[in-house]
Amino acid sequence: MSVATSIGWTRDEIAQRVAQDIPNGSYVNLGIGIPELVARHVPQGRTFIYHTENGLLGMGPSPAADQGDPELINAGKRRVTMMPGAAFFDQATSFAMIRGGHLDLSVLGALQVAANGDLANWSTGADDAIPAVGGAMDLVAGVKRVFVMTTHVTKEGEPKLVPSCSYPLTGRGVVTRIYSDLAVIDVTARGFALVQLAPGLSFEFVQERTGAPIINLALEASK
Amino acid sequence: MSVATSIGWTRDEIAQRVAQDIPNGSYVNLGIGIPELVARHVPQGRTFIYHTENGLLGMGPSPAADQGDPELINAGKRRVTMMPGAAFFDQATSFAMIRGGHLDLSVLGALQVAANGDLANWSTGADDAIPAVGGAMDLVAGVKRVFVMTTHVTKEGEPKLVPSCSYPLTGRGVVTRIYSDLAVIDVTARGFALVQLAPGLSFEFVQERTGAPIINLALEASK
Amino acid sequence: MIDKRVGSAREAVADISDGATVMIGGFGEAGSPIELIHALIDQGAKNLTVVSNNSGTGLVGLAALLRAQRVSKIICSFPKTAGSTVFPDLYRAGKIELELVPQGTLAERIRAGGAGIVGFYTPTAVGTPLAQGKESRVFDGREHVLELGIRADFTLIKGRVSDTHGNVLYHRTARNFAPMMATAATVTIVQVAQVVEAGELDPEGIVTPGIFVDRVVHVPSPALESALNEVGASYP
Amino acid sequence: MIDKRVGSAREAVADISDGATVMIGGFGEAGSPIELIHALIDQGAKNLTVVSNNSGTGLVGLAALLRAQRVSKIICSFPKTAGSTVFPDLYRAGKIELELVPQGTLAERIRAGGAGIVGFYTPTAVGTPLAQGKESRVFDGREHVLELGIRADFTLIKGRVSDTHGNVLYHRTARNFAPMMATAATVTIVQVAQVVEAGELDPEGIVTPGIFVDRVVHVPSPALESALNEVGASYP
Repeated sequence: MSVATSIGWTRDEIAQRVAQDIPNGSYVNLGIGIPELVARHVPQGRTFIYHTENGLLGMGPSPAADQGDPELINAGKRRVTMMPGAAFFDQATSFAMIRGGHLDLSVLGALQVAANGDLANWSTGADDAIPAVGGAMDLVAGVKRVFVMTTHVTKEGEPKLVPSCSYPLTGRGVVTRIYSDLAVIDVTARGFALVQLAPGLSFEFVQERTGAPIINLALEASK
Repeated sequence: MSVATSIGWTRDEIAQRVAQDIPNGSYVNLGIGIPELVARHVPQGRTFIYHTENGLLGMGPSPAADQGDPELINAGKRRVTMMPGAAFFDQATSFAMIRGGHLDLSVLGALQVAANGDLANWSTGADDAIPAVGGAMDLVAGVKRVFVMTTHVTKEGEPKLVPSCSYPLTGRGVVTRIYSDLAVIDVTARGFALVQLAPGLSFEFVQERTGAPIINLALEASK
Repeated sequence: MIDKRVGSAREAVADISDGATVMIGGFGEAGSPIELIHALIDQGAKNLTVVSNNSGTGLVGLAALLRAQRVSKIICSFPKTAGSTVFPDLYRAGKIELELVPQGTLAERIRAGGAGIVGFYTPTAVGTPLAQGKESRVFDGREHVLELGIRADFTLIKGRVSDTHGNVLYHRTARNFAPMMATAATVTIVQVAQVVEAGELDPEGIVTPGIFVDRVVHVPSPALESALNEVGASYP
Repeated sequence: MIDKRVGSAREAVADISDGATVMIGGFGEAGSPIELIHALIDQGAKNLTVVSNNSGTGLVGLAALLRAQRVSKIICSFPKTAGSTVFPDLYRAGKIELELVPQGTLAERIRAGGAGIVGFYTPTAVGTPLAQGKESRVFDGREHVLELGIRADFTLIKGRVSDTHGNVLYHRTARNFAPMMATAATVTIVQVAQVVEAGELDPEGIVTPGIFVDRVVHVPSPALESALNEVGASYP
């Protein structure tokens, strides 16, 4: 069993940081995987309503192991529960919510994010890969604010924040903000811009692990 | 009080004749006015399910005078009832039924029907008329069989079955069959074709009151 | 804790500004949100574009809004219902613009606006005056017309019951345009005869999910156009 | 008297011919009409085009239909669910064609097919490989892709309860694609755990009105993919 490195934020700390940026009463779609952790860290006094694109608004936490209903599931096909005020609907209605701009926020994982906000998160384009996209392209095209939660670099140490994506795109210019284990970074008209560093990390440390320049607004302001 | 002429079919007889041509189990939309009479003449042993485009499938007959619910109405904004197995739905769903070809039959009134099946039934194009179309254009574009119920001529004695419509169209080439007080006439690739004469009327009598040639298939067959 | 209730119809419509596009539910009187419309008349916004299937009857509700000359344009399928005199008079006097749209195309354009579908092709209206000036295109040998989605600044609709999250149920054929209008506006305001707590409605039977609703106004005994017209009412 | 019940799943799928396009409901196992799919395997039709969001898991249901090599093409958004091995093997071996469609576009294309909308413009997939070869067009300064409606010869779906007119209710997230698939096929077949007489369901709460349903099959205790896979079942 590997031990997590002590550098930067843990997954749960990233999730907590994301949750801090979500206003009370928001309608939120959490992507499969790491983004699901956000639901565990709702700040005191706030209520978020979770949408799962397979047809439920008002999704609640997972049921106890070996409990739950195999036909009450989330987009990751895992059993979930429902909250008071929940509603079930069909796929056309669910994606009308997404495509029509009714969701406040989508939190997604990433393979690569480009400095212009392009996102690649569904395929590495490998020859033997089975192509599968699900609702990712609809989410990034329809939801106004798209947050990405990701490790800052790949397991091989390659930057995931890049000048331009080499993997097939999920959407063009769609990412609003990136929450990694090392930093919170906005996508701006001028490219990546630092919002916050993880505790103990320097700007240079993060820049070295990023494939494109990061604007340091604090530094610029002090000049 | 005027007395109806004894020539040809009465309105109720036309409605009865239309009903004879509707198969058991059909989903039917009846236009406002004369077509509504069809509902009174369902042949023994058949069930028709009536659709009203304002959002009800399984519409039943009118309630007793001063009874009924002002928010349970038909497309003519008159109070109706509902039958066992009825369903309410919104306008997008209602017109998905129409446009998607799910209704078996639409019975509509007419101002003019052309020999090529063009229908004009929403406007005389008069300068001072208030334009209003409702669902007529959707019905003729979406429902596969469109029956027209009409007097054969106008109050002024002008033919309503014409070589081509002078009034603004509701749809192009959409009418399947015409039921008038004088005859039942199909719209075919070769133009109007006689199906049946009202009792006591001659082919020539009907042809004289029709603005375009009527093919007399029985006559052709006997040649 | 989410609670979309606002205290009154007046409060709910307070920020509708001059020149706004406003969708108003109803097919005839069924589903017409009369109390919200009257609040809008009181509020005074003018130069409105209204999207509604009809144009109102008598001197109340939608007809009263038109009569107050607050509406410069109406997008509509059937503006001449029996008992409708206000619209015809304004139209003949050249005081209101009319965009006439087939009923099903109107419903689908509103749905498209709410669903992020910018445009669609339909066979409805091909070869008629209502297709004039519209782009057309042949698919599978049949001509279709390009129709564009409609969006609005505000939607005013009437429901039967809502919970505090804005999940709405309707009453019979009063449902008509409300579910799609709820999706197509920046701000959707619904008046309902009953408000319940979140969790009291069956999640399987919700017609309009709360995500589409911004403000819920409790109007316990909504008026009906026909009842008001019977007693010769006019508003204000 | 209208009664859309047929005696068995076998009877319901008897006229599905080789080369047919078949829509199959379900998001993962939720809503998958396993008994109808198994009847289709028994029936033997081949060279099918299947429209379904996933590709099945294990060796039962949709995966079993694929494994029997009855499907030449699948139109799908996510064919690699955990536990899915049949499709990946066939795909890598070049034995099945895949048309990959974003999930929301798939849902909307099916809805369009059922609603008589031949095509529509969506921003989804612009700039991605899934928009390649598709016509695009700028509306309001934003690029959109033209997507076409999908229709099928048959639809196989699962509901919770139906009346004899074919009015259907679903169970929770098993609803997913079923309501729109019901509208988009020449023949729609629904398996339900319960059948009731017309008039027993609330007309306000019908999810799929009976006009969209042709055949109702009573399957009192439908199997679930996960339960069958747990015991290592395979079909036939």
